[in-house]
Amino acid sequence: MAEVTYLEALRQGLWEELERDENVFMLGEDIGEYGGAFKVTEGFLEKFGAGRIIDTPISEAAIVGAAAGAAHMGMRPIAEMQFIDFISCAYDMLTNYVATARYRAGLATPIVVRGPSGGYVRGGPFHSQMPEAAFFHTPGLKLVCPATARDAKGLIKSAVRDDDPVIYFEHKFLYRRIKEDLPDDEEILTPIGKARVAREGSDLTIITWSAMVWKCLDAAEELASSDGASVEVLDLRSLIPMDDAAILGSVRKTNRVLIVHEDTRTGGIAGEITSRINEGAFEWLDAPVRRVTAHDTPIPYAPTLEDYVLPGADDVVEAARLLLAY
Amino acid sequence: MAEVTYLEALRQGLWEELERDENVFMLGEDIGEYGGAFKVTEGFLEKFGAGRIIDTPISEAAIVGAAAGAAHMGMRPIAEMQFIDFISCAYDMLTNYVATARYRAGLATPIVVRGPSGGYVRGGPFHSQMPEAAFFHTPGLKLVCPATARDAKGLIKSAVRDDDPVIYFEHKFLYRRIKEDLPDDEEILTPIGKARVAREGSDLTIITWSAMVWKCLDAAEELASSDGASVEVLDLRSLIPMDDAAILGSVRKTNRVLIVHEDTRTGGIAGEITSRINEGAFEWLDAPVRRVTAHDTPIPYAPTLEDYVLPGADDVVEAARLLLAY
Amino acid sequence: MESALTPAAPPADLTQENLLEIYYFLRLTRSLEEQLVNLYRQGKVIGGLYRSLGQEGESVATSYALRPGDILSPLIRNLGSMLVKGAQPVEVLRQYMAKTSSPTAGREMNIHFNDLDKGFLGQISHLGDMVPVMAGIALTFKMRVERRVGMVYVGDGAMSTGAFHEGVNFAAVQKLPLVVVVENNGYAFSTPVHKQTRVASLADKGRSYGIASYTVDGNDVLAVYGLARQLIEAARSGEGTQMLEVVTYRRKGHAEHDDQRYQSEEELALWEGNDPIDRYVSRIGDAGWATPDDLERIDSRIEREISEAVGTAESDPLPEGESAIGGVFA
Amino acid sequence: MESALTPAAPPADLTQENLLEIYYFLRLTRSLEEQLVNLYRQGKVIGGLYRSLGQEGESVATSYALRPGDILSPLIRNLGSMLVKGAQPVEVLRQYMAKTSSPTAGREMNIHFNDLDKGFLGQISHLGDMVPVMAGIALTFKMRVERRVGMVYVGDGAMSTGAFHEGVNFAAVQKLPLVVVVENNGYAFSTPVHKQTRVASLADKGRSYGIASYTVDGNDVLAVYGLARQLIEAARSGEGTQMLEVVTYRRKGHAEHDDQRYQSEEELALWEGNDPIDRYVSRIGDAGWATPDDLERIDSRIEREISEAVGTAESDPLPEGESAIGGVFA
Ligand SMILES: Cc1ncc(C[n+]2csc(CCOP(=O)(O)OP(=O)(O)O)c2C)c(N)n1
Ligand SMILES: Cc1ncc(C[n+]2csc(CCOP(=O)(O)OP(=O)(O)O)c2C)c(N)n1
Ligand SMILES: [Mg+2]
Ligand SMILES: [Mg+2]
Repeated sequence: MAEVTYLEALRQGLWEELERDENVFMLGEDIGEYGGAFKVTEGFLEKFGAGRIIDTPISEAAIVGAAAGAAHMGMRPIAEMQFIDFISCAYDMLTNYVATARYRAGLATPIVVRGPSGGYVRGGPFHSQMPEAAFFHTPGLKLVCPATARDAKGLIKSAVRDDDPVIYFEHKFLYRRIKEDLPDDEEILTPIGKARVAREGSDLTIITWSAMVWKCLDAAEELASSDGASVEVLDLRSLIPMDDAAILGSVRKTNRVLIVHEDTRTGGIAGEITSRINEGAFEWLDAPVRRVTAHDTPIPYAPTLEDYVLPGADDVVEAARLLLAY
Repeated sequence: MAEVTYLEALRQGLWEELERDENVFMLGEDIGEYGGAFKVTEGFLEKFGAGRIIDTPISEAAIVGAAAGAAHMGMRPIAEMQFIDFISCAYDMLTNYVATARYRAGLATPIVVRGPSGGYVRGGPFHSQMPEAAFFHTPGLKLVCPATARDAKGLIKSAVRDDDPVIYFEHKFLYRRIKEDLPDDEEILTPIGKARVAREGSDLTIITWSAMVWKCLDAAEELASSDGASVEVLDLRSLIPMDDAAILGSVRKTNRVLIVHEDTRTGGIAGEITSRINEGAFEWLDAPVRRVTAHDTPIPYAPTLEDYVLPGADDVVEAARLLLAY
Repeated sequence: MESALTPAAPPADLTQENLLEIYYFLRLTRSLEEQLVNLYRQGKVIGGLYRSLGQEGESVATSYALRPGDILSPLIRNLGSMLVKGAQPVEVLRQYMAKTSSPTAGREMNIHFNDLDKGFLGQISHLGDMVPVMAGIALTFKMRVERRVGMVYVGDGAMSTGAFHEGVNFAAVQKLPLVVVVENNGYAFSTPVHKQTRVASLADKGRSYGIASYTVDGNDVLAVYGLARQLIEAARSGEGTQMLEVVTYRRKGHAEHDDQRYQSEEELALWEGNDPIDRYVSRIGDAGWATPDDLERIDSRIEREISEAVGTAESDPLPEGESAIGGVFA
Repeated sequence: MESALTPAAPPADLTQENLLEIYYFLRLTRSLEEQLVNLYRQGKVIGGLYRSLGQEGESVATSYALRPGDILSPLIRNLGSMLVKGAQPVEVLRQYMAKTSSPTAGREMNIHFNDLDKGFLGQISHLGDMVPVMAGIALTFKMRVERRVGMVYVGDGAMSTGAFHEGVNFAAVQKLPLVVVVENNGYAFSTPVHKQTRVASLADKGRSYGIASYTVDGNDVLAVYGLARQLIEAARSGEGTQMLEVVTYRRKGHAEHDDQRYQSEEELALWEGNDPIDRYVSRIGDAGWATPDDLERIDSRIEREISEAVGTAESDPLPEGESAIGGVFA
């Protein structure tokens, strides 16, 4: 057992996959000698060489497109976006080329596109995004969003082995804030598509993922100690595929649901989950499905503003109380 | 009064705005001498000149970016995407630059980005898209989607006059299929953000927009004649802003809701509407909110396949019956 | 980085058999498209129809210069390249008619299909996107130290896209074995080249990426072949990305429904007089490499093959609706 | 399309007053950044800090060559250009410290703000995007037959983006009055230019768009000014889009937290010896255009101005949380 950060766990996962399979390689901006803007690939160039750790020009569409071409030929490319915000420059390539390749042409495109996502780090409008919903809408892409160090490792390893394209949203707020004991002697592989019960409960289900898992756990703790409420926290871990069974199972147990995400409200993924719950467990609902999300604005820079726009544990507590009292 | 097609109504709206305000101009691929791939701008070059009807290189990001720059300076640019599918190439420009300009920098960006959208025309995966949900998620963009000839005209004129960026999704299946008598002597301006009751009813509300309005009207007719059901059809007309009052009002009246859209199911806009109804009218619901949508695939080419993937009036009838019987 | 616009002597590595085979592909491309026009007029083609009339020469010549194992990515006007790489007329017909037996089972249209074993990767509609993807394929060749080459086609219009720029630059800087064939055919839909770019020679664009870049008369089949071969072999031997501009002309509209109002009669007549197949026939006839009999035999073979293929394809059913589902994920 | 790398004689249109004003902006840029480093170390800068040490010369010289009414779009290393165009030190300080009184009321960071009346448009982070936007501004000048010019900065790294390509091509083909300043400072974050592009001269990229394209020693303030002025006036008089590559060097890391491991000591020393401000001071001193006294007076003025600005900015409050809402739509 060794205590590792979320970032170190991710780094280990990448390292292990590069060691395991010579078809795995990485490409991105400043990932080689510099080791990446957040040092996720520190030491990779020395270990795996410039042939497998490729520094690229500032060309997100080319990075993703080249990864796709290589994947068709049997490689397993991992493309880094320096910040996930820049994935927007590869939006066409991802949604039109990569996502459709298998369906329209029978082409396997096992790529991973990963990068630092999310706010709470005073990054301003273009270094704080959580653009999961932008890709959620396109059939053909898998979306993964680990909350724990264990899953950071287990999900990146599964993503690399997955036969479909995976976008892996790592949360930069968690990089060095989350520490966990992970076994040294056991391979960690987290299956993609299975939610995790982060906390068991019977009065209310909170459905969430990524950094919000931690805020929801804080809120659940507060609700237990102050209100005596038993709150279940479901960490989805992947958004596509979505673990409908886990969602519906928990809803049928608690009869009250709160969905919490960091992304903006309108068009955020809470909407889809609400639909699925309406379709699959309406009769079990004792209260409307509610959501706690960011406000519908870009992410502002000033700490006061960012904290106002993004959801916090207190927002979760407040919304949960409304539901519990419903 | 003169009978005009949806396309002709759109054309008139553009023409009138170009005549009215010299700051209005158009740019896009093949819109000048050729009059556009669908002939929406036929005759515009002759009338307004090459200075205001600008043929551009194949550069969607530059088209949108240049429109934004001109808009900052007080112009009112209308950018055409030859097919709306190619708007994906301007995704970064629209979501990061255009959508945020007012919020982060106080910059007015009154542009219209318009183009032929939607399926049912055997266009295959890249000429059939209805990518409304891709932009629905980003605060700062207005989304407009006319179903009628009157609205095609009234909404394009309002879009041009709007002080915010508007994406105008015109439906190519409707271009020449919809004909309507429009007054010659009265200016048509459809306010952006107000839904339209396309058919009044009391047993069930169908919420929809764009080409699906017609399929839902067919379904409502069928349900009336075969089942004696009174179905209300609400044509949203714009997705951002969304007419929550109209939605909730209708739901409170009928107590049953079906949302119908042409876009894929997962991550489609039905999810958001379901959330808003849960939050705003849960107690009025006598049945779960349900949706009829495309399947979660790209749009295939063969007529048999496309018809299977896209929703039809029969799918609407079937889902409505389930809800009416609930 | 020189420029060549004079027709080359017939490349030494072509046998008489090769020359006849090139003729076969040229004629097959044209005849198959003519057959597609018939089917289109009969309403049997589901979507649009895109012709390469006048450009068959460069498509066939560039692809014929590749070797087995090389991979190309065609555009809508590169039917000829795909046929050279082994696509079958019946596959093309089935695609256009959206048959269940088509290579994409009716999911994709016209020549949007692929066979990586034969050596071609189908395009998507979004112009420019295939350039980065082909850079990725060429990257694989380089990583595996395989002596294979990628070839990607790009139109005068598609060169204006960001994806083209990022892809060529990426390939250039990584020194990937990729040949970029720039098809300068005068127009992008209705837009003439001078409205697409201010530069006089499209090959100059290649030079701005620091790669070797040449221009050739695209309607001179043997000149194109010779230069393409040279660049392909340069790429194969580690000299990095190469660009070849073929100067040609799109004699039909963008698609069959385009009225071509923007192309003058004189211009069209001029290029009709510069037909790549006519020129090739004269060339190999004059040089004594083929007799009229040889060519007629090939013509009849093509006629037979196409009519058989049409029969087969036409009788195939459309796919069942439910088959639209599935295959989105592995 | 020639190339110029020799320092020009002091441009005839500069008065002694101008020369001292240029010195003021050079020194102000550097001093303000040094002050920001102090604040950064004290934890008062909220996000990252980006320096232009060694590049102040080209920023100030290019922007100083513009006229009132012209509009420029700076990048993160163009603090100097913004100051020339009238941005105030106190605004910059407030931005970095996310104060409610900042030009963006705390919504955006560092020098991401704009004042179109003064003549600058703030950037967004996504590299390349400002090129099409500035093309749109220049398009407006052309449509209205105003004799105004746009100027957009782009780094060696940003040239690899699709947006850069589409934007420059668009401007070139429309013959827009836009000057593209290419800042070749050796690196894009840690990536050296030769990993960004295979071409030897970045100005060659301009030539591939068919626009006039020049290279100048970016640390020779007067040479940059002279050439920039010439290109700006060419653009103004209808000669279309122009490109100017300034060869310079980024002496600090990409941002303050970057350890610069990839920049050698020798390289850094070499460029320290080639400091644009030192060179400018010698130049105007040697030529007798300024006395040490003149410069000292300016230095003290700057010291005073900055310390006042810091006092004002520091005492301002952060914005109220609720002010985050609103302003998304008109
Ligand atoms: C990104 C993008 N924008 C627009 C289109 C629509 N479109 C299809 S073909 C075409 C013209 C292409 O011209 P060119 O690249 O010169 O190829 P050619 O048709 O001449 O072979 C256009 C504008 C597209 N397919 N992709
Ligand atoms: C599209 C995009 N991708 C990645 C980044 C991250 N990034 C910010 S600055 C930078 C390097 C820029 O280099 P260059 O253009 O040479 O400008 P310089 O910093 O040298 O002034 C990178 C990669 C970005 N801002 N935008
Ligand atoms: Mg062309
Ligand atoms: Mg640089």
